[in-house]
Amino acid sequence: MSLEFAFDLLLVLTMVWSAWRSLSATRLDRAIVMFIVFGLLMALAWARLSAPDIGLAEAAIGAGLTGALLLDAYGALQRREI
Amino acid sequence: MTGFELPVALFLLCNLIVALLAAARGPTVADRMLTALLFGSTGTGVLVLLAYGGAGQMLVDVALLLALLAAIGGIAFARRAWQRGRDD
Amino acid sequence: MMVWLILLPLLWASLAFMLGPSRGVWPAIAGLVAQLWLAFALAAEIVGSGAAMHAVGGWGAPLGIDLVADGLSAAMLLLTQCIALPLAVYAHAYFKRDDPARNYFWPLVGFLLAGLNALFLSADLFNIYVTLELLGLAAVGLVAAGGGAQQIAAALRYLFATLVGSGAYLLGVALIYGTYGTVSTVTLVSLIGADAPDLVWIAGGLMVLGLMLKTALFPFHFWLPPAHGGAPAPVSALLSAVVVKASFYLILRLWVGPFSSLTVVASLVVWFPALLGTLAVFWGSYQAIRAERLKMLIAYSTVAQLGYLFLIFPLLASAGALQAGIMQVFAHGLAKAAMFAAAGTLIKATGQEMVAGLAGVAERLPVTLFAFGLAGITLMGLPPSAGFLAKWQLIELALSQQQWVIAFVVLVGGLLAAVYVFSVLRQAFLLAPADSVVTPVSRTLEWTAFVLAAASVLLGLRGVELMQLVGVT
Amino acid sequence: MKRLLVVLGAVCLIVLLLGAMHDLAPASVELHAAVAANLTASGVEHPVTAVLLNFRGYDTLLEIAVLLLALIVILAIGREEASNAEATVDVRLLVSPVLQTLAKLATPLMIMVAFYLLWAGSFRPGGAFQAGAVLAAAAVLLHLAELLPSWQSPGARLRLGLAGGFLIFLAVGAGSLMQGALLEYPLEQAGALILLIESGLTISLGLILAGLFLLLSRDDGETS
Amino acid sequence: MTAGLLFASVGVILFALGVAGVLLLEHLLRRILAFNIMGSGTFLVLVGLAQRNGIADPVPQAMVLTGIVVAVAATALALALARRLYVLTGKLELSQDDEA
Repeated sequence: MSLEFAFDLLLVLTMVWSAWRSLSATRLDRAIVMFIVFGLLMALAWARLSAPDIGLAEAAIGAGLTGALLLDAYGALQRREI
Repeated sequence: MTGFELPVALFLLCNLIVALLAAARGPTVADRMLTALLFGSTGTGVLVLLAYGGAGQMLVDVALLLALLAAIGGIAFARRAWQRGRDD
Repeated sequence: MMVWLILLPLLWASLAFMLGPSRGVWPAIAGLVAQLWLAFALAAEIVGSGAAMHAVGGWGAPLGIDLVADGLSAAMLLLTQCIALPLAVYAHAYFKRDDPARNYFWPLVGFLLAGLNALFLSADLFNIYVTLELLGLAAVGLVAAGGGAQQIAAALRYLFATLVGSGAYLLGVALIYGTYGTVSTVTLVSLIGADAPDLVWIAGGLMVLGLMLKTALFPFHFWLPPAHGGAPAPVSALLSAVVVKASFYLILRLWVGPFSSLTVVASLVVWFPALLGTLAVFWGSYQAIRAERLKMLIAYSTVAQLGYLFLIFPLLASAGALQAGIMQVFAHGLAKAAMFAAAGTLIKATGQEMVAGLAGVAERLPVTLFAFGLAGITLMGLPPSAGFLAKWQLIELALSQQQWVIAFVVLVGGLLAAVYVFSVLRQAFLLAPADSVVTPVSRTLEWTAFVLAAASVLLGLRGVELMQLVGVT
Repeated sequence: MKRLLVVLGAVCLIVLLLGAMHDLAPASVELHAAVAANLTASGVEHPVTAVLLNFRGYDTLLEIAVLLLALIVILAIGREEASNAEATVDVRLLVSPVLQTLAKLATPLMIMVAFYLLWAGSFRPGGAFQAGAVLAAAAVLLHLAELLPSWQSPGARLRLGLAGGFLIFLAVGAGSLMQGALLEYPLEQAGALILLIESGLTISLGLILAGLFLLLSRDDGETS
Repeated sequence: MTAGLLFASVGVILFALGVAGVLLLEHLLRRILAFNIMGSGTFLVLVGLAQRNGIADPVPQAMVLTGIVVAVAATALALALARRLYVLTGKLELSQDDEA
């Protein structure tokens, strides 16, 4: 039960929890924000899996593009309360 | 490589989780977005600690990128998904 | 030589994109003619000197990616190019000048064909995943291009179905790579033995289920009728004739390739696709008979005819099963392309989407209706069409292995096909109501549909070469 | 009923897989050893870039085609009708100067990081895709700060930029096909060729990924 | 229970969560989120299982990079279709009824 394993276990539990919250959130904007949190946690996960390339790609795409795409789509659908 | 990196990284991660739990009850969605931004900055800290904790210098690049791009999520949220004066 | 079959469509697709929104037809048709010639040349070379292999990047499996052209893939390449060229000519004449569906139509078709050709040639499970995505997104784009609400909704339903299918397939590939450390099909054939760990069984199940979803086999067929029924005629022709067959080809490739030692051991497993195929034949035919809209009728006929393909799995032990299956793929591909093309011409001329609205079409558009009839003959499996040859072989095989049920299903399926084909033909031969006006339609539309239908019938007479080609391994 | 079926299926998939994944024998093929052995012949030092551009370069070629195809489909869907909303005054919040100065300061930084990642790709983590993603993030930032308009329909030059990287990759692949196999770089020029492909890809990927965002934000009438 | 195996196990859970989300959720944007979670789960399994003995293997990492690009392309395409459907019909739910 080394420190590394504790870190991984905590990270993993948070990932599953944020993914579950993202799918089951009552309001859509909370779901999107939770998904952005999930993306950032994935970047940490790739760092733990000694895959820095994927960490770079996940951070660049997750934080930089997918989050903005989803929020932009949500803004465009703002007329209807979802 | 002082051996303290991993415990501090673990502490920061617990810090994040507490922030996440607090935000789960947060009144408006803006609080959740603040958590996402916190993940960006604290995440950078965790990555740097992991880098010096043994995973190698390559993670510093990931931390650099995360720090650079974390703000975009917040800006996109403010510009697109947040209507002033709408209380939810 | 085989590599140009992949590079050419990629080239003329990006060229067509750079030329602008509704241009790019001439590079496309020139490219397709060259591809057709290449496909024939490849088939001839394969029959002559056996399967050809091309190690991309010069590394060779398992490190690099291999392209393998054996009989099965050469036959599928031949079918794809034989259908793509006439449909391209048809599409060029079909779309009006300002039709929004013409918007970047040729780049989408180019990438679709590149995905198909790359899929038929690839011998690497992950590379097949990338080609499946290229194919799937291009098909979704063609269904949605310039379309109204129905087409966009159908494209979305199709997109989610194909993404879940690819996701399940990719998880299977991930598990296989985790177990064996390679994704090259050639290497995996020797690695996967009957004593494989049960993780490999789950991976195989996931991959086959994902591909069944992409083939629209019976319980997973919900996305096909709206997508193929709603899309413009040349698009639904291309999708029904070839795109749906690509994932069937992959199931066959996995079944007799890497997972062959598993399917031999578990003899009960072969009855799963056969059962679904039987249900598909009956359910598809029933829905086709009930359909009011002409293109929905043809789309449900695709669901039914796909059922036949899955009937060959219990018979795969004997030699002729693969040939019968590919003959059915060819017959249905050519016939369905002709039928959708003919339907497109009929709808464009009469302006009527409903089967009931086709009254009196016989004497106004004789060539188109003749093409529709010929395609119907192939679907019903009447001699001398290729459909008859395929069904004949299937029944012969089934009887030789005492599989009475399969033989019975094939016969009844042919009768059901007759019902919905004749329901359209009967309607067409009625006297036209006085006020019905038929806008003149360009000759190329009628004759390309006729060429495809004639090919599906004449192939019945020249089936031997195809059988020989498929047999090459 | 369907809900129950799907949930049941998902749970039993998890149980089956977790059970089967644990007592797994080590893999029979060790590709990481093969990559390490052939690394010197690949033209780059970083193994992941070597696999991405050389050993499995064909995957990357098709992957770029998928991305370009996605952009073309987005163009094909959105008809270029005149913006259906009448010329509405942009009632969105006026852009605060703070955001605009941040964008103006951050963008050159991002471009520098992008080219650093491109250059670093050959000997440490990085590469064309990550660099392109950072360029796209810069474009997103500029658009959010109203300094960059959304695209309506790309002109000829922009289309060339979008498909340019892919065409360079195709040309190098076809060129190498003349001597040997597809995408088989001659040994001494392998590094240079990979850098050429990566630079072309960075520009094109940056434009395509930015286009995915800028084309999507053109659709609504911005009347919210 | 090495780190690789732990992440692979979580990948399986995320995949199942994502697939269930795509099949059960009605709202299009939520289904797109579910698809992304499914993709991330598959990638975790691909890298985690391959590195279950702790040795970093560049081949699955390159495959995941390719997979992420394909996932971004599919996500942008799905968003464009969903927004187009909203502009045309004002609806954002795709009825789940599998009309036969």
